[in-house]
Amino acid sequence: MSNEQDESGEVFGIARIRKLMELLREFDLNEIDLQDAAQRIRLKRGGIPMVSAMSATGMIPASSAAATSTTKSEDDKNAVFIKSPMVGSFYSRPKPDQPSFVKVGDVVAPETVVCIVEAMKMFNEIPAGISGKIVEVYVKDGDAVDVNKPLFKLAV
Amino acid sequence: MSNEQDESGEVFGIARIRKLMELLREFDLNEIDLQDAAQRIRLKRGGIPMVSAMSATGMIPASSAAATSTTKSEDDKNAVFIKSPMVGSFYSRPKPDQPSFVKVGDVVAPETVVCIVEAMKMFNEIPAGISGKIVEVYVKDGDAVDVNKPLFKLAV
Amino acid sequence: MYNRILIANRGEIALRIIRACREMGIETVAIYSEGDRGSKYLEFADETFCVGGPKSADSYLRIDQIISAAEVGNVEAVHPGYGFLSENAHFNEVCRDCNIDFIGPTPQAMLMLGDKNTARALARKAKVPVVPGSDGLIEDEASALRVAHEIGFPVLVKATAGGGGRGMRVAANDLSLKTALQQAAAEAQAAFGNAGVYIEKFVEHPRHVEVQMMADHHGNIVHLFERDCSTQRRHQKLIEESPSPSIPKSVRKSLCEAAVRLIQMANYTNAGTVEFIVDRDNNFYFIEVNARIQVEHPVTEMVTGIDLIQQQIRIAAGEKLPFRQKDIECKGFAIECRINAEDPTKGFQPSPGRIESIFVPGGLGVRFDSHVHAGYTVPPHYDSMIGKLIVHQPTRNGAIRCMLRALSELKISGIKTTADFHRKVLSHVDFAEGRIDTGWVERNLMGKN
Amino acid sequence: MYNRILIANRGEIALRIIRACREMGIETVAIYSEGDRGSKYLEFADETFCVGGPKSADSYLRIDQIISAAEVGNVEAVHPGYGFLSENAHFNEVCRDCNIDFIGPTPQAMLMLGDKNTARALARKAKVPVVPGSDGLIEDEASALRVAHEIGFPVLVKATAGGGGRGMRVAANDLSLKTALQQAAAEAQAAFGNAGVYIEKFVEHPRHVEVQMMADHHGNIVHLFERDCSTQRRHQKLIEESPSPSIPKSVRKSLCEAAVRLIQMANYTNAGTVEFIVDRDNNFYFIEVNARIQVEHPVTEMVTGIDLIQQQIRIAAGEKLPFRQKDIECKGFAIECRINAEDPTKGFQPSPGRIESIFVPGGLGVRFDSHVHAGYTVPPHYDSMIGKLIVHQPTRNGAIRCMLRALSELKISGIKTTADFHRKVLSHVDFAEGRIDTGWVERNLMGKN
Repeated sequence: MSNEQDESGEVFGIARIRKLMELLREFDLNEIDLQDAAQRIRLKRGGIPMVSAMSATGMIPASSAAATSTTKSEDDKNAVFIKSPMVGSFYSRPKPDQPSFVKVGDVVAPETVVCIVEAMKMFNEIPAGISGKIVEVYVKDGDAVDVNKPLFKLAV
Repeated sequence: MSNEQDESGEVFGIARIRKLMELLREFDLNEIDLQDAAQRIRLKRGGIPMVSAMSATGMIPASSAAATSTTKSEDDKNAVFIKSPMVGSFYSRPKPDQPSFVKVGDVVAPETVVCIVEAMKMFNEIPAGISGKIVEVYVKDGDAVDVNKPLFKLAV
Repeated sequence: MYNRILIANRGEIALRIIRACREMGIETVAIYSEGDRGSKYLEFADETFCVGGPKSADSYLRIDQIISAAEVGNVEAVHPGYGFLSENAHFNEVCRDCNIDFIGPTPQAMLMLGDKNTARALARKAKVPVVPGSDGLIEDEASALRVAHEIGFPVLVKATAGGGGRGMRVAANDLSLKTALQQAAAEAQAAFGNAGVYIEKFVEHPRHVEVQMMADHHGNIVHLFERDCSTQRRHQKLIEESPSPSIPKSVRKSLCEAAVRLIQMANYTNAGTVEFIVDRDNNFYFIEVNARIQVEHPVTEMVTGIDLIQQQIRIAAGEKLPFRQKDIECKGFAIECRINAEDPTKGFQPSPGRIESIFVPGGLGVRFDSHVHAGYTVPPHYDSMIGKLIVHQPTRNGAIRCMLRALSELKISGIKTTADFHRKVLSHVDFAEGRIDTGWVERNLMGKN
Repeated sequence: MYNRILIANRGEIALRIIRACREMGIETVAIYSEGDRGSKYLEFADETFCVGGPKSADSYLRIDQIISAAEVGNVEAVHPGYGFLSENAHFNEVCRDCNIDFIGPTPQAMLMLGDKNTARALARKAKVPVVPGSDGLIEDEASALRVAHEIGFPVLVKATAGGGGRGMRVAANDLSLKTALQQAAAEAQAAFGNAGVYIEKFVEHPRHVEVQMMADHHGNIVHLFERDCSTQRRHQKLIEESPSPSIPKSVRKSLCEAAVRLIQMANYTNAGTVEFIVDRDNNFYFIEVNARIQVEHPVTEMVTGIDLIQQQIRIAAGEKLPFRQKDIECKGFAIECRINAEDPTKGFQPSPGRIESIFVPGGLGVRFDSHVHAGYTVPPHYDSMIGKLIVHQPTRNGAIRCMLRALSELKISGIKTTADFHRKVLSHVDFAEGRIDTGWVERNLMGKN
């Protein structure tokens, strides 16, 4: 259909290069280097493997069934986020007159309750799901949160 | 007709290089290095300059002002095209019963008439505009031609 | 009127509803799955909530998450679109229990019409012709055979809870009927958790004609004329048009009047569609009611000039219909082609992926309702429809030519689409002459008989 | 009917004409400059010819190359679109000499109406009100002063061959009139090669209302109602609508009838527009005739349902108008916003360049006529208009809200456009209440008085 397919026989053909890049990514390679006499195609990717960038720190894989905590590489490699598993309203404390479940600087274990998300009049206690130290809180009492909304940033 | 087709003839076409850069970004690569004999496109990211397109052979720039003949890099570096300066009908010979102005293998000087383009009942003699040897004729008697349509390929 | 509405859907119909709301000055809350995160149409909503993972069951079918979003998002009503939860009476009820209006019929009307057998009984009561059949669920093989001999073979075995061709079998004689009964019941049990089946006369080469209905909460009922959706492949509509090119005026009138009687009998409110099949002698038979807005609603909008989504919202909010039957005109001819991300050369297999480039057709009488754009990735998790190309012209021939022109402009690279397939159908003399029945595509374009 | 037409234009109007032809089954030959080589809309033509370099003078204005393309391309007619050669009587004549129909009026009618002074005389003859003025070219300063004193200051000095505000000056007293005469004559000489000027009463805060005309070669003349194009910036139309929101019914009727009288008097054929200004007391005065299709023709198409380009072609081919005046209805309200590649925050300077991404608005009653798409590069050589966003709704308020909605969806990155500027205008109470005159934009949105 497209012109790109037509030119794919050529070293400088965009369609071929895109295909190679897709393969590079699919198989998580660092480099492809093809040579045939005078022709050469060489594609390189960052020194560190792309997806394993954060696995060195022994984090919970993003594919864990519970959305409670998933990982994300942002400014620092050791940051992990506790994310909301549901849509609802965020509350940092069990009752208005009681202290917060956690605050910045607290160390949490996977089973530590870090907040409540109210959904359909139900108060759902949210466990940290991972061990670490709270370094930032992203939401305020009463804030609307949705699925996978980052609530806390943890250093692990 | 599309941009991609236009670029496909030329290794260093801006559109192609833009595409490559987009791919570099999309797939988060550090380097693309394409070589074909003397031609090479190398794109790098991070710290090193991004584009270094180079050509081992001294090519004629494509931006010559006159439309009559401009150059284009295709399979061989020394090819030049004689292009139609106007819209009309192509004729290879002065009259139907006479021989062609030129044929493959002929050597032409800039002032050599190579064909006639008939436009609005006028027969316009088209000079080669450049010296060289005819290696290919792209059009047949009576063909419609438009501005910048390649008529002859010359080896110079 | 509402200040804020949640849209419990995705893709083009979510965008369609956002558009209607924006024109009415109503704020919108959109929900999305992880599979749709970052979609551009979400930017047109006032607030968005991620309700779960890419799979429909994890997001667009999660009543709990959607209701939470409606509550946290502080909306007064929910528009369910089509598909997903749109005909889920439980969701409908939960919305109302939470004091959120459901933009659609009442749960009662939905339940009554959702069961085909009940709907059929209702139709008979309303003197709406139904296909001769078992008049109730089949209890055993013997009674099935008796009914079949009464109405004559071939017969159709259908699941009472069915839809989309599932739990449906044709039988030409006693033997095949026995097999069909078992297969249909098993399939229905698996698909719908309800093994009930009934028998109908099998109408050969039927046309599919449906009537768009609209009823408010003040007893006003109007029809917005019919749509012909006979161009189907495996019971999936491909092309819809209004008016129907193949039914005489008198039949059209009876058809529309029958639909009004049924909707009235069901105490049905809001938008709905009464579906009929029409046989070769222009006898029409009621099939079912779709208790929601339909994919193909734009063809009706084009010929009547009425914004159906806006009307749905107005009705739900308690407004009276602003027109009476005599005010509604059917002007010109509208055709819709569903543009699916499918490869017609490979058995219409889904073709999800990134749209590298797209040229959107324009010009007089052309409408393209779609949420896609160059750079959009069609996710593999949902229906393959990526847009609807609709035309409206003073003559049917003009509409066909306009559609052919627009289809040829709709150039999409990166994925395969059904655009070229539609051109084949529209270029065919049978389409021009209104000779399409629901089996026509398979017989003529799929290399089958 | 023609088999093959050449389109002597580019961009959106070339595409518009290609669309009309395709729907009529007419083959198209498109021409293009090197600046437009590779544009996607050219793929929709049956044959294309490059007629020269990017500059208009080297390509779209090259009569010789275009005629050659018409001959080599074997067409029977040429559609000139708007701008470029569309009102060039010489080109018109050359086409006819070469036995190629020019889709537009005769060269005679074009010449007669192209000269403002002749047109004005004709209007008076047809009892069409004209702005009080010199009734002919100004021969010397003394006669100019005499006329000015007769009709009263302020007066307008205008070039007889002028257009687009060039060769035009306002004078408030004797002194400024003397300067204005010299300046206007010099400017007109430079721009049009004709220093002839005349004087008119300067109408303050005028609205611009024009009537779309259509006349065949069999003596049938109809008007297709008016367009209000008062939203202008420096005499450039920004927004057009039909019907006009600000003139009473009786004025509208007189206006349209006056336009018919003028067109009849001029023996004018094909599509044309009679432009008027309307003062605060709803007195209207003839300004000029545009002897071509206009940019803003789609608003008329939306309210009448008539395809003006197709009608132009039919008329040129000798067909009779298929409708009479009484058959033409003006239904609903249509608005058009010109989407220009300009930066409103920088004095509307052109913003050519590559369109990185674009979301094309859709939905009921929305039309986007444009040749651009993601990846298209807006060339710097031509008019900055890249598309026209048109809406059609049953009420004017509905049309405004629909346009606001559609404008907000029209997200274009890579270049700057006027889309957001239009939102400012359409959100303004003066627009809602039809209080826009041709100086409104400058007074209210440009920080000037």
